[in-house]
Amino acid sequence: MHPRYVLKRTGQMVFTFFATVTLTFVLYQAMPGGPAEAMRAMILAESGDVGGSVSLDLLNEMVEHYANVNPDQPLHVQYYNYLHSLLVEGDMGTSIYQGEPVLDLILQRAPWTMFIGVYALTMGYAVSLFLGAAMAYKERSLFDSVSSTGVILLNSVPYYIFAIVLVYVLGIKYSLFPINGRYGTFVDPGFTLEYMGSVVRHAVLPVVSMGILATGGALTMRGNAIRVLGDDYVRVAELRGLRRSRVAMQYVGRNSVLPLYTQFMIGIAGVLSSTVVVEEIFAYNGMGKLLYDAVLLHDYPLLMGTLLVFTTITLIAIYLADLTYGYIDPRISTGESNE
Amino acid sequence: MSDTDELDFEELFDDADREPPSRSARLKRTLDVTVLAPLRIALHDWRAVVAGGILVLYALMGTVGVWLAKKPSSGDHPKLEAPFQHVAYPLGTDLYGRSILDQIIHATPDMFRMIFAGAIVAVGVAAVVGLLSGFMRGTWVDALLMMLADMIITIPGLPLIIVITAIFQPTNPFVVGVFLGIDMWPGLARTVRSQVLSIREESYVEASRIMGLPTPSILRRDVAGQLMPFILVNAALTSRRVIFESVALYFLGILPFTTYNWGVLMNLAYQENALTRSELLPWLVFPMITIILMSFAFVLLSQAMDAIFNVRLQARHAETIDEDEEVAG
Amino acid sequence: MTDDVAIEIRDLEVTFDVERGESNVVRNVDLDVYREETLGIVGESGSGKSMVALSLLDAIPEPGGASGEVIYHPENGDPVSVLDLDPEALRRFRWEQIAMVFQGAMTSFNPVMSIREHFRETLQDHGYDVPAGMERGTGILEQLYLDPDRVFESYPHELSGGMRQRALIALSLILEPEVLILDEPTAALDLLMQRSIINLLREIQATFELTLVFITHDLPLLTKIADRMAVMYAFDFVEIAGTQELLHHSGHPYTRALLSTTPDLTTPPEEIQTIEGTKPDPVEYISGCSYHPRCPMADEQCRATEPGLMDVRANHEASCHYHADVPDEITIRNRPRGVIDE
Amino acid sequence: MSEPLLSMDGVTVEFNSSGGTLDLLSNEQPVRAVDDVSLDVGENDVVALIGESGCGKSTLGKAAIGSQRPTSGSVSYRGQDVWDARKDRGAVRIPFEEIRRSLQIIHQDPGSALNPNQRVLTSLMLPLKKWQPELGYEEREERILTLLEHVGMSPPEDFVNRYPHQLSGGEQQRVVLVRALLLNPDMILADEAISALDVSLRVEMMDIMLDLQSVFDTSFLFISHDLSNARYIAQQAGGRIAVMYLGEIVEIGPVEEILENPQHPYTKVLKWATPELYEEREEDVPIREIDVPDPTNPPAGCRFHTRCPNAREACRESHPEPYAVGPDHDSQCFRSDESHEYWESEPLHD
Repeated sequence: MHPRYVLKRTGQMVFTFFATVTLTFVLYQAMPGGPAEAMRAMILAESGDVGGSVSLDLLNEMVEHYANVNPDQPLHVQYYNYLHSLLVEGDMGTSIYQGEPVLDLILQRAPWTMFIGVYALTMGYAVSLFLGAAMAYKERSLFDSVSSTGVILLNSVPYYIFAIVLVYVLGIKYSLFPINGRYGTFVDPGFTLEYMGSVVRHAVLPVVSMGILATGGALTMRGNAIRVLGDDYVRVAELRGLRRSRVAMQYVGRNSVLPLYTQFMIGIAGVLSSTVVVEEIFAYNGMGKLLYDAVLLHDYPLLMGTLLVFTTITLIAIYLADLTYGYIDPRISTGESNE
Repeated sequence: MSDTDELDFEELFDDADREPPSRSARLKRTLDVTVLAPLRIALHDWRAVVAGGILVLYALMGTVGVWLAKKPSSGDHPKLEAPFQHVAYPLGTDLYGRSILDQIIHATPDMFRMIFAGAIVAVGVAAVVGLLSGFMRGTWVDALLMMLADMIITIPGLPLIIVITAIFQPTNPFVVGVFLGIDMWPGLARTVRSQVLSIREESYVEASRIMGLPTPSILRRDVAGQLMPFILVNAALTSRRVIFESVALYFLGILPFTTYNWGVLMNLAYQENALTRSELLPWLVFPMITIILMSFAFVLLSQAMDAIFNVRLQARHAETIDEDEEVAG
Repeated sequence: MTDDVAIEIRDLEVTFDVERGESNVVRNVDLDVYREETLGIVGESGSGKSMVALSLLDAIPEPGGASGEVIYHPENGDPVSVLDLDPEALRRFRWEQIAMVFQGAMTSFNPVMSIREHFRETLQDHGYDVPAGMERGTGILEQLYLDPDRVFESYPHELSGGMRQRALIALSLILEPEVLILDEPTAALDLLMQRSIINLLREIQATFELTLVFITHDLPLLTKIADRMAVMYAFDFVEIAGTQELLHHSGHPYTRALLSTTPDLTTPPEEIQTIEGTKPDPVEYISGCSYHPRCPMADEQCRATEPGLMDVRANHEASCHYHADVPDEITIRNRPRGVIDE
Repeated sequence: MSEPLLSMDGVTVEFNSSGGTLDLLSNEQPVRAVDDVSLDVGENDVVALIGESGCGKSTLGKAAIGSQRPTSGSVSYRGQDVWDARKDRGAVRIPFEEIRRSLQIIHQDPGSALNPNQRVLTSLMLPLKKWQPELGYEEREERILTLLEHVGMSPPEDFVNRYPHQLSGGEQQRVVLVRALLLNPDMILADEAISALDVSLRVEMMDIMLDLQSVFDTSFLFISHDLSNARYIAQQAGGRIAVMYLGEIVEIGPVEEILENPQHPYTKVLKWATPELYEEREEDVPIREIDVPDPTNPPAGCRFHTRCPNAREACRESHPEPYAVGPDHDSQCFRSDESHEYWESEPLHD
């Protein structure tokens, strides 16, 4: 791949990261009455000191301790300190409610969210790509029209309603899958078969509910594949007597997946977004639930921290997707992009 | 054609002797091509018919319905009545004795407001940004706008909206809609931009420029005309997303419960463990059906839109255009 | 040229189901392709010439279909009825016996694969020895004035139009087929490149002892490569003859019109003519001779009965009731003064 | 000599190869599509510009009609600098609006030259409405119908209500031609306007253009890669042929001169490449290299030296200037200068 392309993408990623950090800083400042006012009530309530005898200086110190923002200083100094503690010291502030460093809390949860997120994304897209391709190959057949209608229906159901239905049918009615938590209450974490099995069983319903977000891709894939099937190079490949499987994968498949790339990119952010609702429905202790709880408790440092980590994960995922895309489509990295 | 040498520009036209069509015939032709033909396609397309029917139903619900059904409040009716038993509360009542149907009806106008604001913001911003970026390709404006779009694509939408709404606590449905639109425009803007880039390459745009047609006219006829179907399809899909996300926010209890919303009903029912208490189930299920049906209509509408704006179909459905002049290849 | 037939086409019909009814884009075609000759098929776009070519590989795209007989006679071995092959046999038959080169070389290659990969997979899927095949490919590329190392590494979009077209010709020869079909192989190229490719094809044909079927609407170009020409009008052949025979003694009004409408560098411009009328619609059925609506000689017989191919002279057929009168009635006005009918 | 209709003086057009300007990491050299070209087009004149694809003939054409801004050099219409008029610089004698109307274009692909969402009538009405607002609707429609009938689309009433996809390629191209002519332009750039058509339709289309040229007194800048078509249209109109190679006009002259007395080796090669129906085969390709060099990095010296059959050492070292070889006939080759050191230098071998 072209080194200039890699360099350019890396630069973009770093820039976006800085911009997001700045955004969280701006959001702090945008809170009604500024960060100090907004958090003062929280801190006071949390410290049990309802009378308000805490001095202003002490309060400001506490705000800085929790949020890395000292409201007394000029804005640019605040910004510098915020960046410094975040990037140099790796300090994302402290959770007001739990009293622990935000980063520690997130690191405990992040792997679980990644786990269900990655599976939902992979399976959702794998299913929709194959379904879309199959529909294209059988264009205008009964299978095609039934599947198309099915996908349209599925697209009309919000993923959280789908999750609720799954909980009710598979969890409560037939008790096929657990509907609470990340693993069984009486299972000890460790490298045991029992533990792993429990983890997988607990992940099934959240993964499926998030996975249907990707089914919209099936219709796009169908459209792309129908177009590619009409392209000359597919006809020539058939005339060249290539095996059907090769034509299907290397010619039709590869070329109809490529334009889905943007949709896939937005999908990464979308699936991560959906963890907030899905983890709440399944009482799944991941980052999404962490964010949700932080909102309800007005735990701003934790809130900003999770938003930042969510964004960073998406950023890295998109970065990797971008680089691999440049690898599978030679037209991109040599600058022949058709945008 | 040897005698044409003596002809000149004006003579050519002076010689002409033909009867131009009357004003009314022209009006009829314009009406036929621009209004009736798309309408005929829509009526032939089951998706458009079904989607249109459903949306008219919701529109009635949000206008006449609100006027017919009284504003529900606690203790109107007996608690937890089963559905389909009583005309006063056909879908049963909730834990507080409120008619479920009335609550669903009264949530409709605000939902339309959110959809309207969200779709306008998302599609509007996307169209403006995409057009600007596409026409200024390669300049710093283009680079800046696309960088901004890429950044917002990167930030997971729902968490961002949750953080923003948690901080600002909007109650006005229009404002909620605007907030929801924030994370929806970038992807669309990118696609609009690439469409603009390809339209700009078309010779007919260049021809219009060389013929000296004014820029607004080129934008309207050559660019917007091509983009319109695409934008309308996406407006329908955006509407569906606004429904999804706003209901999610109410369902999670993040937005203040100052308005009726189907998500609020779902939240209350779910909090009361409706899944395990069958007498509470209607409270959860009917709002769910309402949401699914409405988004189904929008998805269908987006699909039908493709056909309605297809010029080839329009030509076939216009009465003033000869039908069988399709030339293959 | 020998009388050794490589491909025999009998009663070939190609039909498509379109919205306005069934359209017949090839009607009852009979044609022989001789071994190691270059047969040129000429006709306007939409005349059905590409469909005849595709039928030779049983590759009419959906929703169309070919019926009739296409018999391929390999140099050694039993005749093959192409339209009756089972899918796997057809797959092997394609490219090993008959290969095809299209007009759009840009769109004939998979845009996301390197040229080398195209050669490699073709050899692999036909069970050929890959290293030996690649070696052969290198040789063919060199013969086509291409730098093999550079071309193999390139992706289709990185090559110029002329290079891509030559790379495609090389790819078509990788399995050493006996017959090569070229469907407008040069239409998208500049004249200089067209002419260069024509010359290269002639060399290639000699080296590989190929049978070439060259399809184009460009009559002058075709005369530079074809031994024999078949003129197609309205979904059937109207005249088949050796190239020089056709140029000097054409017996069909359409061929003569085609010859007269082609500008070149020597004919005075005022002698170049246009063909009156428009080309026929594949759905409408024209009774009698399909050319009668445009023909200056048409009479009752032409409107009523279809002429069918009849012998004009030795190895020269034309489907015209008045083929004997045509040379006197319709002069080819743009023929240089020096050339006189024998 | 009277003032030419259109005059290009030292026109150079450069492109950024990547198209973007904000790419800080890029260090690519701009590509010269057209390099220092001067060309005059007179009233009622036909100039056929021929050359291989990528030689810059389209770019030069667009510079001529003021739709592509030259990087340096000037384009003037009846003595008025086109870009001065556009920017309203200096004393503008002819307003840009007037120039805009006078210079029109016909594209290669008629399918993409018409807005697919507009009926033929709408596409033709808009320019007429803009330039002749004094005409009423009926008069405009009447003119359109008359012209359509004149180019052989009858009955025109049937055609005006169709969409472009309901027309054949030849019909689309006629509509495009009519659209340009409705503005009564002084010059039309026909950019490969017939190469997308069937061979049997090309002569017909050229005849229509020639006929209209005499009716409307329009000049044509006819771009083609096909020498026989260029010759057909230019000879009928008593025009000239200009041969372009890698951004330069290497030979220009009256049709008969170019055909019977070609001076530049490239012109001779193009002549060789043009197939003649009744001519015996010439076997060998008279060029040393069949591929055009990369236009982003053209060869030094004479640009044709890498392929030229007559190239010598001198061609690699210095760049030839146009030499007058006859009235109105220039050739940019050392061989036209009998005293040039070319004749003393060593021939180039591969």
